[in-house]
Amino acid sequence: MAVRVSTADFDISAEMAKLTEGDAGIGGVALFVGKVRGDVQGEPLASLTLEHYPGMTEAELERIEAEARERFKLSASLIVHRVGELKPGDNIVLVIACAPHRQDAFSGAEYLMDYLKTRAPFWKKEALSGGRADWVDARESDDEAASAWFSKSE
Amino acid sequence: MAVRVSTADFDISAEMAKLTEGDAGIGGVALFVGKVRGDVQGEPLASLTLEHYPGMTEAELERIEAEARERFKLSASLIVHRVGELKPGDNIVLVIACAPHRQDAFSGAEYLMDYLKTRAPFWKKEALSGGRADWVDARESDDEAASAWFSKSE
Amino acid sequence: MTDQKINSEVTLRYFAWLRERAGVSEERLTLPPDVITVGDLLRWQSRRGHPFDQAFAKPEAIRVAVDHAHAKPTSQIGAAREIAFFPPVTGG
Amino acid sequence: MTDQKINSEVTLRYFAWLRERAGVSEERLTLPPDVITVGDLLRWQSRRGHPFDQAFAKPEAIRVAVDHAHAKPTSQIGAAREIAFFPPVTGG
Repeated sequence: MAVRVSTADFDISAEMAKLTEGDAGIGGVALFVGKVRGDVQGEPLASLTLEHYPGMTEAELERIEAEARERFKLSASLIVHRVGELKPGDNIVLVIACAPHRQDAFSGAEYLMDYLKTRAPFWKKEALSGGRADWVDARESDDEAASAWFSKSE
Repeated sequence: MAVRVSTADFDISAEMAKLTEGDAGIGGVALFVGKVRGDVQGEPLASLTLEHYPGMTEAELERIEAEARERFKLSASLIVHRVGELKPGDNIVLVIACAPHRQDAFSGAEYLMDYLKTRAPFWKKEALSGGRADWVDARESDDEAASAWFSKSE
Repeated sequence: MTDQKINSEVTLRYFAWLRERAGVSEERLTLPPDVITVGDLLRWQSRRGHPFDQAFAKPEAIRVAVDHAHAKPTSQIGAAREIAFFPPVTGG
Repeated sequence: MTDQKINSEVTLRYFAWLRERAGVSEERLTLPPDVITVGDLLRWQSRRGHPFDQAFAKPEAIRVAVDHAHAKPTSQIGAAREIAFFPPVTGG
């Protein structure tokens, strides 16, 4: 179980190897990578800057991870989130959820992403190639994805 | 879009890099790795041998991939499945689904796995450390996971 | 001379425990003219004598593919070139 | 002399567009004794004068964390050491 905030990129294969090493009970590993898209509603993106709240970020990610671990009986999990200035195509976030069976691994990874998006204190500012820079609005669909877990029976 | 059957292991980072390279419309990448567990109902596993049906395997995987691509508007996808003799902890299967947004990426990867498990012609034989070797029984829950997609509205 | 359709040669393939029980992985033969559907073919196998009678004793546990695509008991064999028999798949 | 509780010093932090509009990322101060809840604190900010009045003009668009945990308008501030103000989060 680990969370990490970093300006540096991550190596997916290496992170997964570290997480699964020595645990022969793991049958399924679900991973998600969020990436910087090259445009904002058709307008080219120059860069994306991620701000966060040091101290709270780590605390909140650890709470989310502990919930997912408990709910889906995860064998191991990881959240890595980048901050600072990123370019189109760059990786933003990596989550990994390991479990004995695939459904728990998938559900664990989706849960981590849904709650990370609605609770972890990160904020994105988009600089467009035309020169304008705007803070990204929170999407209502993200809140809905997270609150949907309350009504799921699994 | 690609499918591959191979005795060799795969490099997740390299496969993902090849798949996403040059497509700045991709915002989410969901991956799944299936691994060989170290025991069968408490009894240690010596090895797992995967047999398949050359020709039909590739045809069926391509059909499954085309369906997922169409249904979830995937930007790119990959299925790699290993065959031959594997040991506990070895990777068995890799699926990757790339999409503009995370929900389609997750759904695409889950769909690929659900149908791969119920339709792609692979068979597992488990050799236990005690010397017994048995063909793995198909799990009813796999058929249920695949047929559940028929009743989903998304 | 009759007008009865003469089936042409077809390749039969066997996988996993069905291959082990049938004692063969592949064979080429001409099916009898009254074998029209996949269901007919499964019945024919179960009456074919040792070791096929035992391998095909429980046809509900056997899946069939015609020319690399999953088929049902009601599927027509038609001009199939390759028909495969195997247990439910267990990959992934 | 009264028995009224005297709030101790607290660190206030601001993030994203709230930081830009407030013109400050961090400050240390003692809150007035009648600021008991997070809701009280948001009201106090909106009456604090330029530039806070404008930054806090729409309190429903602002989220608050008390000592690194999300808080509601009804949450008590108590002996909090650090309170943060920010827009809804957009990570991931």
